Amino acid sequence: MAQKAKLALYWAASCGGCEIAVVRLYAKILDVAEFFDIVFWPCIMDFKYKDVEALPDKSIDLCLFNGAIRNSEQEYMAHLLREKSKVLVAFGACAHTGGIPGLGNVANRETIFQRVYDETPSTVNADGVRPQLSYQVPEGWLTLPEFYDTVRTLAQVVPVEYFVPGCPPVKEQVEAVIQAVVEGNLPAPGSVVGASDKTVCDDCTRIKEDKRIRSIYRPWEVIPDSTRCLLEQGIICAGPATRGGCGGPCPSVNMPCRGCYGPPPNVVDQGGKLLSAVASIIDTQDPAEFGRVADAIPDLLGTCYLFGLPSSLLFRVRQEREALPAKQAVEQSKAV
Amino acid sequence: MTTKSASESVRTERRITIDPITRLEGHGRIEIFLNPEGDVANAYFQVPELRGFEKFCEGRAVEDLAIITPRICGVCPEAHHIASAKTLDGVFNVDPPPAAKKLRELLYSAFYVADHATHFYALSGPDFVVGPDASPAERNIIGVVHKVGLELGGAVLKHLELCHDVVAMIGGKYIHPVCGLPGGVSKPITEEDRVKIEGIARSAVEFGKVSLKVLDDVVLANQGYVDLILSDTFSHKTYYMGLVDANNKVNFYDGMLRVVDPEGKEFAKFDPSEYLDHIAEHVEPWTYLKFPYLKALGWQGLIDGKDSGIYRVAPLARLNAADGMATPLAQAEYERMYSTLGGKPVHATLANHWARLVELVYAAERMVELATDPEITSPNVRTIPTATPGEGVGVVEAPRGVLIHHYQADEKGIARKVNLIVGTAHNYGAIALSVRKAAQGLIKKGTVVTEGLLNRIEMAFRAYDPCFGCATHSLPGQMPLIVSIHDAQGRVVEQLRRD
Amino acid sequence: MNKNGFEPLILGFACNWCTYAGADLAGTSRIQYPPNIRVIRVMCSGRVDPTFILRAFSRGVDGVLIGGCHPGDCHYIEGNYKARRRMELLRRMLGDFGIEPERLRLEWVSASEGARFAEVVADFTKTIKELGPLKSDATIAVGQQH
Amino acid sequence: MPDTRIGVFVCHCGRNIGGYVDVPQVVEYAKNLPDVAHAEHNLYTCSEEGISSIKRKIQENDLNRVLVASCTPRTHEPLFRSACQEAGLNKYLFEFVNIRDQCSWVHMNLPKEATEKAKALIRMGVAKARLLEPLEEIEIEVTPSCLVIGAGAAGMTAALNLANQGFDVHLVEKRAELGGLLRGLHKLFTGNQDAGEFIVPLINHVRDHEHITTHLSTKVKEVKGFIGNFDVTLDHGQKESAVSVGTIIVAVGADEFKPAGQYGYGETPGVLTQLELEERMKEGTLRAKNVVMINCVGARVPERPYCSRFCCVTAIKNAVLIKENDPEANVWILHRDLMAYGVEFEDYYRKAMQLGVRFVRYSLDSLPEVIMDGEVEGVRVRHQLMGKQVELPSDMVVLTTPLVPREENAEISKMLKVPLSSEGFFLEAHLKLRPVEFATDGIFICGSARWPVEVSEAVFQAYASAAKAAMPMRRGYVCPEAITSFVNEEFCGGCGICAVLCPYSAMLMEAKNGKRVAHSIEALCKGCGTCGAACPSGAIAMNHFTDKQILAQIDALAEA
Repeated sequence: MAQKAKLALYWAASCGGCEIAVVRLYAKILDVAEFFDIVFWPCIMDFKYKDVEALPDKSIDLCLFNGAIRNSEQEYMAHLLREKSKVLVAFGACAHTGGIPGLGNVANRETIFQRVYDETPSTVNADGVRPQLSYQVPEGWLTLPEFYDTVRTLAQVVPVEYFVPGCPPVKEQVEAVIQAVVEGNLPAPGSVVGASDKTVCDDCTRIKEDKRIRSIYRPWEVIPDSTRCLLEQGIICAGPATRGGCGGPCPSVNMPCRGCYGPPPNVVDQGGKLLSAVASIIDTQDPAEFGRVADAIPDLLGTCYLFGLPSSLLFRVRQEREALPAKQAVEQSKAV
Repeated sequence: MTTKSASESVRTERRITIDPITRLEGHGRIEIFLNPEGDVANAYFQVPELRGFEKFCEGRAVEDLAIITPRICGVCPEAHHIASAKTLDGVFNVDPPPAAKKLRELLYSAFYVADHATHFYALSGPDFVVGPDASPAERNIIGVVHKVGLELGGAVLKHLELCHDVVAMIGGKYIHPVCGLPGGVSKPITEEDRVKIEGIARSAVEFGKVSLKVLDDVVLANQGYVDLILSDTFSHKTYYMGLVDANNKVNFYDGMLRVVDPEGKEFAKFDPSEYLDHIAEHVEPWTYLKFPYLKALGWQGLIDGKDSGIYRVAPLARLNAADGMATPLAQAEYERMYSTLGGKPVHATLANHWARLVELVYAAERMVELATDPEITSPNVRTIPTATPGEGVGVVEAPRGVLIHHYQADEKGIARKVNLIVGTAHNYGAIALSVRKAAQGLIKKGTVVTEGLLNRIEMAFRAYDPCFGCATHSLPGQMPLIVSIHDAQGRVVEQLRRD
Repeated sequence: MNKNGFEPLILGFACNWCTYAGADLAGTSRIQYPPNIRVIRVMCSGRVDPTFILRAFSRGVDGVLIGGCHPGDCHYIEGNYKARRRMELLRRMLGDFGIEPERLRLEWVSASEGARFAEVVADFTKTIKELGPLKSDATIAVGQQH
Repeated sequence: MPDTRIGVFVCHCGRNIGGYVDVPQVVEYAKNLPDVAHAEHNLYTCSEEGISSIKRKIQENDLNRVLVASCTPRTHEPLFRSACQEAGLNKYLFEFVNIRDQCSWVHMNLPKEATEKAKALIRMGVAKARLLEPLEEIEIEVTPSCLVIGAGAAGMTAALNLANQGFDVHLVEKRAELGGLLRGLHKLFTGNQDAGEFIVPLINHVRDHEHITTHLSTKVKEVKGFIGNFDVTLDHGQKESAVSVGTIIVAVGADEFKPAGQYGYGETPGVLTQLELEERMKEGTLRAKNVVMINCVGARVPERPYCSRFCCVTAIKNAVLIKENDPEANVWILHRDLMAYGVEFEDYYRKAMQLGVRFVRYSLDSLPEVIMDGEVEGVRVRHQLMGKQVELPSDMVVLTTPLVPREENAEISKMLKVPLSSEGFFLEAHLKLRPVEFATDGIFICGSARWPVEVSEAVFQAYASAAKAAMPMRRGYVCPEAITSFVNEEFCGGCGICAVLCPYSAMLMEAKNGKRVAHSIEALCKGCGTCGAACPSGAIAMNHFTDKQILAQIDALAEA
């Protein structure tokens, strides 16, 4: 039998849903095993880091890397798999745009540690103990990876050939990507695969009539007409500013799109575009009235960048320089 | 990697914090220290990652936590989604219509069937079905399919798919559903959906029976495995916690939290909203994951027994903490398990696999009950909240144990304080104990560590189906790990990794 | 950088029909104002996409000033109202990002208001100098778009 | 694709720039900017010498982009653009950088900073020039015929004016005869000319005119297309017909408000509106000794906040007519404020007082009461000046009511995609700048469709709108701005946000193989770019001000 293509999967800061999305190819998973020689898949297969290190450079044909870069170990693995892989794919929202873990960029290491190890009501930690990068127990030393101040996307750490969007990428699209790889017809490096070039609105079957709105509602405040565009009913939906291809599952159950497929082609900043669109259709010229309508948006940042804070133009919430240790700044500048 | 370079790395760690060698070390890490006699002095189980949801949930629209928190874990997003929806009911002080609660539980039961099946066949299955000493290349789901035969293999995959169809039908997406919001669910189901779901539910019950037979044929029929299950190496006397209904039967969606002591006597029973009176978390400097313990007993360190606050959750714990199952088939299997394993409570960690199948059957039977409930297709699935947002605690039984969400919102409905204690975290202390005990039981006088030995150590915690995706974030599903064995001088004499 | 010696970098957008003409009038009237501003001409303030402002801040620009026609005078009927709505919402979001909303200002300057243009620029430059440089990790995102 | 070669021409403008900006240094700087193939300075780039230098350098260095850094595009862009055109370069490949009006002149005391700023502005200009694309202007033929909706004084005047200029006019009237409100009028103020004398000849001219086709008892059913090429479907009741026109004038007029239930209106023939009064006068059936007129009935009230403007004068007119006809008759006009605007109306008001018409001011919080017993017996009103209740004997009460929008306005505004005011009248593009036009090209408005006007005003407006409509029809074509929006359908998700934003209805949502996509009608687009700024799918490009071009300018600015 001919030499199989070598496949590796890895997750960094993510929930594992992307791995499950691959596992859930069901019958297809066996085809995958037919075509690929899985050299590294921690979730499902028994292989070891040292096996990966032992591989010659560029010997992995395809590496599906999911998860954002939250700590030093993930950054190390990103570099390692970059070296070893011919084609490195940012697989899923976290690797692509930062995903939900990317929301960590509203805070920093110190404020996160404070909350988790001091403030949480169930925590008992009178001595203010914090996890240490290197700590001596009676028997010897124990070490931990460094938790960074700032979450980055995979592409902000290493060069990436392709991006597969979605939280998680939908089954049909994962199949499509595997198919494309099997048939060897991948587009030009740098492109997004497993998604459409149009927006979620193109997938969404709801009736669209008149986009002008006079008030904004939160999903729990109203029972929307289940046939009409949610945005036209005042429920902020990121569909117009989000790459399609998912099939619009969220609007299909009366819930608005939250943008997990990331920006459409040609859109530089997904949240900025969503914000501009929403501000534009609020149908009043009276600033006071506009202010009242806009007040109904409880969390603009979260509304605009739920899945893409690290890949947004502003990247993270600004903090006083002091909160960024010099070394940390270096870590980040590496990504520049 | 050679011993030499490794030990250098250990020393260099003392001086600088970032070192490629140390970064190399895996998602879960076991550090085993030997004494001069070559026996195990101590073993540490480290969880090296954190994401900080408790922090970045602050400032978000509180209803968005039903979208955000499921990203804690893509293996059991349904658990977080449902727990979050229940918490939001509390935050907005709103009572969803009956049909909404039933749809949530129906979605959740379908998820349970799929999740327990995944673990039994894909994650722990390999240990028993393929065998702990089989080669790594064989010891995976594909190996299982080959062993049990394509027919059953196909049935497994088919039911995973069918159950996820049910989740998608109600929740919109089969991974990270979105239907839950304060006051109910976003969409009712049609009679057409219901009929389809009922069919799937009935088929799931049959699948549960088949799985029990696999357990009989492959595991229970093999005395070696039974001994392994009951061996002291894999056993701990601890407290157990689980969610129970009004009749103290296991319930995944709602109820009271019940704690039993190592003798199986009720130690505490409380409304989930009072969790802070009963549960506290301890911080260690050598791991990112906190250790929950019973407040009444306090943190006594990593020891088991009646005086230690360490307790266990997840399938075996749920069965130990309850008086039975609420459905006939599951109840019968429940009784068979305890009579076979010598009565309640069962302390053998590996019995979790059996308990998991009991629950799989219960979930399937519950699916049928709900799918045939006349109210399930009611169009009334939303109650519009009117109260000023406040505080809420929501608890469900995730497959990996008690899952606690606790939100405080301001009057605008913006999340201000968020606390989360997830299934695997409750078990962290117990897992650490099991690992140390397994190491002590298996490494004597500097035994040469083999792949098989490594896997046996791994089996000790895989039985918990640990999901460190949930716990902080390492990864969901199977734990990768690194075992480093240090001699009395602290030099790494042996290092093995499973990633 | 200390605020005293600080010379801010300011981006201006001027609509072709009102503010740009007003800026020209400031010139023909030889009214002097601080040189920190660099104006980009657009046909209408309604053309200004919030993305442009986010890009400017991500590149380390310290302040952005947008000039449009007075309400009711927009050459394109209501482009200026749309600009006002977008900038108001954007200002709110800048706050969420820890960027002072004062760094983004929208002003109405007509073709006949040369003096007013100069005043607005001078005042805005003063405001930005007082605010100091955009917090320095504002520029982290440079080159990070894929 | 030839590589980009930019020519940069920096103008000294005598001392205007050169006196404060170190021009040679700026030129040296420009030479090193990306894709700059040639840079020079001129004493006056706009001089004969400068212009010919631009043309020559385009040839010699085969430049395909030209950037001039000098005064301001507002005065000189056309000149330099045509220079490029004459040298065979598309004029949209020219970029202007303003280093005089917005640099040297405003930083006269800061030569160093001015020089640095000039460099930065040119750096930004070059960044944009690199991305400039050639654009072609389209010409759209204009059918030399006009649809006039409404055959009242305004509509007929406009129609006649256009017809006399030789344009074909389709005059559509929903009623069975021409003339509109005027048919009911008795006399016209202020000369008290008989309304018939005015309207009848007008009707005859219209009816007989070879270039006017009148469609009576007809409604406009559907309007498709845009300036120059409107396809109109007319509904004649039984049958339909189609006409093609180049322009449209909306002259649907307005209705007199009928105050059902107020002051006993509708209960007795003794209470009637001004229009009904005029009908009786015309018939000569008016018999009344004591007439009380109540103004602002249904006007300037919460549900109808506007003033109908000329109804005060109408009341004065009819009061005067009654007095002239029967000096013994008593006429009172009860009013809240008296709007006798303009010189003529003021005299008219004085004349009424001289004739003995009595004016009584009442207020909204104490309305007059009509005393009735089967028929009118009197009116009780609180006299503001006397500060007491008075009772006026009366055998007839005339209610002065405002003009209100036609109920078909909503339908017509949808059909033509032109806006209505909050009161329901049609809304012109700009009160001062474009008073008889809609924002949408080729559609105009006159008469009371816009707001209540009296006959002479309606006539002025009719002439104005006819003149405006004649311009494109006379020229025969229109040249819309080449700086327009462009929808890339590959990326359009069909959300429809652009469609509701465009003030010119230039964005059309179309069905393309089952999916919705936006389509930009170049003929209507004015290039403001508000659709591009909002388009969340990144499908809309604004020619000559593209996202890429502007982002490049911003990045170049930040390079400092």
